[in-house]
Amino acid sequence: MTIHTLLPILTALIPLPPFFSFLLIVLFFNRWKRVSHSIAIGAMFISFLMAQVVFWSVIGMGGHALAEHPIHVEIPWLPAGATALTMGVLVDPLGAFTLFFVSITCLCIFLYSVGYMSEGGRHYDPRYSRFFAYISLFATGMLGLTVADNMLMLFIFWEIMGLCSYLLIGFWWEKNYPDPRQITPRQAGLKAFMTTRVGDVIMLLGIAYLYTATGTLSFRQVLNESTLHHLASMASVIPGLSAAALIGLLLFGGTVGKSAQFPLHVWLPDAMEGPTPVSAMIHAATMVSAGVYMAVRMFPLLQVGFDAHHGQLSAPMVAMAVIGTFSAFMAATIAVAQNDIKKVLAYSTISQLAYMVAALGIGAYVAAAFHLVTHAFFKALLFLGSGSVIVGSHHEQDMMKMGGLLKRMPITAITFIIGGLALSGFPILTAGFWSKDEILAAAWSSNQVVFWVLAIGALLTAFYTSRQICLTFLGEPRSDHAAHAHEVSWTVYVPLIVLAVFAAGFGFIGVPEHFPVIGPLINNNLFHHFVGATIGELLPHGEEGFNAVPLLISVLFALTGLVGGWLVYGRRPLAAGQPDPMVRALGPLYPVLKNKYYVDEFYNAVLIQPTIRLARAVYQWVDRGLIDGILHGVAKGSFQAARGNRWFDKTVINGGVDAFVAFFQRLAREARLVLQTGQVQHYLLQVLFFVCAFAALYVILWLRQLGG
Amino acid sequence: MMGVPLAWYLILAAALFCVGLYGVLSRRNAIATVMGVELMLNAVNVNLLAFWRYTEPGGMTGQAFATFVYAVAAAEVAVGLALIVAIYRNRDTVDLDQINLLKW
Amino acid sequence: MTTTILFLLFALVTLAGAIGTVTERKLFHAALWMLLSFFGVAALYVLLEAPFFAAVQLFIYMGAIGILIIFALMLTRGSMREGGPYLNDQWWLVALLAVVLLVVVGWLLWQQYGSVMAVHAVDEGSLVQLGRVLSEQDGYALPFEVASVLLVMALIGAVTIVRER
Amino acid sequence: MDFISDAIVNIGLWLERLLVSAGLAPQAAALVMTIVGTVVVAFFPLLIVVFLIWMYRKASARIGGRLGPNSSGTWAGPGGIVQPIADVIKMFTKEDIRPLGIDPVPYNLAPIIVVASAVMVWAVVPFGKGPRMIGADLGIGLFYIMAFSSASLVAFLMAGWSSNNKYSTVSAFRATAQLLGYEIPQLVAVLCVVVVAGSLRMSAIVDAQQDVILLIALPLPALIFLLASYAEIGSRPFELLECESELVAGYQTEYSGMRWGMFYVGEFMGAVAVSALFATVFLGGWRGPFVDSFPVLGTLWLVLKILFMLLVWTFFQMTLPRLRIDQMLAFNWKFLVPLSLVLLCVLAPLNHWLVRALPGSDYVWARTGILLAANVLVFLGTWAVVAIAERRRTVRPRQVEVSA
Repeated sequence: MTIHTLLPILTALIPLPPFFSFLLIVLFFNRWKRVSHSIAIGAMFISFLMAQVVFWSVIGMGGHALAEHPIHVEIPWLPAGATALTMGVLVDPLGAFTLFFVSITCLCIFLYSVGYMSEGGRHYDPRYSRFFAYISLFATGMLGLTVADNMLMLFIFWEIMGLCSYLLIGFWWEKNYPDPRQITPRQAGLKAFMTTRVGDVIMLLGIAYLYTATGTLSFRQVLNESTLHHLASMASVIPGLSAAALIGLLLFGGTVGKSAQFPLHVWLPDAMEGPTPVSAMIHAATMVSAGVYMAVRMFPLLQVGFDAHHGQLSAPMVAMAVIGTFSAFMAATIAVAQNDIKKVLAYSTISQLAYMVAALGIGAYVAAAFHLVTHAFFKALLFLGSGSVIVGSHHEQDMMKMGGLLKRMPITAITFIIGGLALSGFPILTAGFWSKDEILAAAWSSNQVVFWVLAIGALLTAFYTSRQICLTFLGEPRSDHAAHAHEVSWTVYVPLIVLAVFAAGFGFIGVPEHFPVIGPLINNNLFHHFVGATIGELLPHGEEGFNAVPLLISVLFALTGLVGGWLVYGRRPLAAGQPDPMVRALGPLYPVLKNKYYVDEFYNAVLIQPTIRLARAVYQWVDRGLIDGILHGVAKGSFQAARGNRWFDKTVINGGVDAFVAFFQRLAREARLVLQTGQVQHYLLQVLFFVCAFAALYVILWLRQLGG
Repeated sequence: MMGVPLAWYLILAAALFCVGLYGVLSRRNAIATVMGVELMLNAVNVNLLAFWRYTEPGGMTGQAFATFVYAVAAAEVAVGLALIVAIYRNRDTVDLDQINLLKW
Repeated sequence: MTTTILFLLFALVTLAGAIGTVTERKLFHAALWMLLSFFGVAALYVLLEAPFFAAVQLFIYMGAIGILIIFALMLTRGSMREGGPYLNDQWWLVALLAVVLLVVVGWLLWQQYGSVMAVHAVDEGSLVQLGRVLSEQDGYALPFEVASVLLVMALIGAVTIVRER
Repeated sequence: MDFISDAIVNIGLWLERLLVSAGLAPQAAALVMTIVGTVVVAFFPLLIVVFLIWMYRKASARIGGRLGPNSSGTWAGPGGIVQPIADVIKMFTKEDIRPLGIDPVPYNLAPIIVVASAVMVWAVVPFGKGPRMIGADLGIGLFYIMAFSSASLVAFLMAGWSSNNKYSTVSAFRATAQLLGYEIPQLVAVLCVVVVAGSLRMSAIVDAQQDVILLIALPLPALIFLLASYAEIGSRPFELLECESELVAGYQTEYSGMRWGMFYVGEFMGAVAVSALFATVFLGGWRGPFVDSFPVLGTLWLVLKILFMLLVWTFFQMTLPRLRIDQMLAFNWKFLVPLSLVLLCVLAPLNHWLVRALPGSDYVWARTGILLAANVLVFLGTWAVVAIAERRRTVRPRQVEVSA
């Protein structure tokens, strides 16, 4: 039983421990808080171990070997006509890395949430154990999605995560805000669920179309040469689009929904109403990245018809590029004008995901995957940091009321700063730099417009990150909450440290060989070779040569952003109550950005109100008018019919019959009086009458016979 | 021409029967009706014996039947008169026009 | 020749008795007429050379039934008010029908049996033969027994009906 | 000598020859002879009645310790023999009163029928040996007699009803109950005789008694027949019809003069008829010693037997008290009818067996003896039954504890 044969079973077991912990907590240990959180963490730790075992044993094999022989086992699951939909596990290079970062982040967040949810053990949230049950279920969903070998299982775990995000966002469902315009957790949960649902429906259409087209959903069967060629050649319902293109677009719709890209991004900032570990895990590291992960895994399908040399992108890639670029720029601009510490991070997540989508759009799926992993680390770190800040400053979320926390919460501050630098892509030292630089390099070589927009985005990212750091940690505390801020507990800052290490160090495994100094030093772009091999043979290896220009521009923009932020906010820290200098700087633009380009209002106006009005109209007209009308009409009509029938019945039938009966009754009465007199002699007379009649008849016959 | 043709007896019996019938149907008094019935029964007997004498004096069916008619007649008179007397006791009348309960 | 005369005589007596029974207003006289008619019938039986039946006729009709009827008459004397119609109101219809019936049946009988004459004499022991027939198994033994049961029933019935409660 | 030995028959023959010789056609002569015969037979009982009146008065007087009709006062012939004639004259000359309310037809008809029914009986009685000595030797002789006995009931009813008074009506009701009731035992008794004699024909019955009279063979049926017949004619033990103490004269109350006479004669005719019947059936009729050689003696024997029976009748008349109506009915329905039926059931099969076992005339006496024994047995049986009934009915005094 070599380790190799055990791997498939091991991978299959990865999602199960959190699921069992979910069941145990929900069903049995709901009442004991410490028991439930230790069960959750224990289960997560087991999954983490299994994932690491799988990762490290697979990493040894090398990318190409794993690509050809991924850990793959499948069993028939749903009978569907002739063939049976199979269910199984698949670990290929991309899957391995995803397993790696997902398990680590989830474990850190589990550990972190112990401290956060109990505020350092002082005040336990009343639904403490339920929180751990939900996040365990979420972990099951994420791990399951990662190891899934076919689209259907992927979609099922995708939905489980959607459910958990709804449950966790609306965790404090009883919290209400005085300001009616401020969205309550309950509404936020519903909004998140609905918006992602739109994306999921589109994705489901894609899956259905894929299944009808190819008859199978398993990645290995879909993503092989012949099927792809078959799909590419098939015409889809929409003229001009091949089947593969249409399926790609529909699946990308799912990603837009799940990873909060431009049209469907509105739910992510409002999702911050949930507890911070949730925001960290779901809305930063794992769930939202699942959308990109699905796009990367299905990339061979998406890129069908992509010809690197002529820069001719396939339809889905065009969509991804456009949406990705625009989302990145828009989110970055909005993030600049946000005062809530978590909102800033939310919009930064949207923009970073947009970067990955844009990268996919221009064909750099390895860069996208690499940025996906690094982003997971430093974004989780930032969120957890903001979480500890919030708890430390007694639930204060407005940066304008913070300040000077560096001295009060040193560990959180330092780790937060490391994360911030990684986010803004501080050259060489942070992982963010390597991954973002890869994307910018790919953008430079394929499409200038994309490159410049993404570069400006990078600049804005750096600016709002330094703004955030300066507002929260530098300067003087602008409120008594902030004044009394303090570190929470070890369970909070240990995960921060771990994530900080990864945020900084992880980048070095993806350094390109031809990088001026460090490249030859490491000389093993492990990530590129390993993950690239997933669909290596499908992708032409164009961009080998190193180009310095995009590198310089990205570094320049990152530094200018950082220094600019520090100049505006760091040099002269704001006093309490002092308005944000940006207001004056941006002037009329500021309220626009503040209100998120009024997208919510726009949706409300364009979509929600009309649907409500439509619903009311439909209710008024269709429900009351038509249906009730019909109903009442039928009722009235039948009533009239009944009355008519009764009249008919009474007069014609009863009347007729009665008349008929009356006639015969009178006849009978007459006969009775005549025939039934009661006197015996009359009866005998009647007998005599008939006797004579017969006698006469007999005589007649006799005579005729004689005569005849 | 020693004897008398059978028809005479039969016609006599028929006449007796019809007179009896008239008596039964037209008389108002119940006992007169019983008398009428007796006449009719006698007519039957005359018929039977006439047929016996003229057609098959050897066989005894005619006479046997006549015997049975006598038995029945006796029984009938006994019960009939008993009924009439009972009715008389109940209603103080034997006038058939007033005894008219034999109806629906 | 004499038998014809005798027949006519007895027929006359019988019919006269019958008509008397039917038309007599006073019931007692009607009963007497009836007895006369029974006597006539008995005489007819003698003519038909059935002496036993003549005796039985005398014995039963004259003796038992006649007496019973007169007895019943006596018991219900109260109702015999002399006045008032003694016939009910549809006597003419009955008379008509009776006459029609008589004519029709008479005509038919005359047609059928007009010429049938008494062929052979009756041997002496007809009474013994009758006794044997009535008591033999394949003869009329069963009806004879049933007749006896009938008589007993009539006896008990009459008594129970008329018994003073 | 042979003429006298069979005088009556010869006289008859002589007369007929006389008529034929007088130029009448034989049938006409036969017709005349039948008429003459009928007249003779009809008047024979009248003669006996006339004699009976006298004998009845004499015998009843003797029984009553009286003299009876005698010529002590005026001359009445030896022993008052003229008395009947006086009675007859009295009847004819008495005033004939008819009350108003009577119903004329039945009133007048009743006496006639009474006498007629009595006389009709004689048509069948055999006066002597041979076919010419009997009115009409009917095959159903005995039954014919029975039939006419019921005719008298009709007469009583008519008389009782038409005289329109309470006593006669009550007497009519009693007559119905009595006569109808007693017909049954009389008929059953006669049946016993018929069973033994083997035929209904009177002459056959008399022939059956050639060796031994039926009285010896069937004493009990004879007694039952006698009692029933006396009830039929309403003689003393059952004299409820015109018993003086209660019903004045019963159905005869409204009759007087000649009509009453008819009733009186009718009653006696009834008695004579019953006696004649009894004599013929049980005493052997005209059978007697020397009758074979001198057939005329048959008639003499018959007359003597009839007179003897009339004596018995008179004896019954004079000695037995009158029965109450319930006693009379009870005696009939509870004693006579069951007894006679039992007798019939015993004698009929016995005789049937006897005729098989001891056929022929030489066993006549044996058969008679066995029949007699059967009769005695039945008599003893009834005696025992009556005794048991009697004991049960007497009420034994019950001891009643009287608490102190």
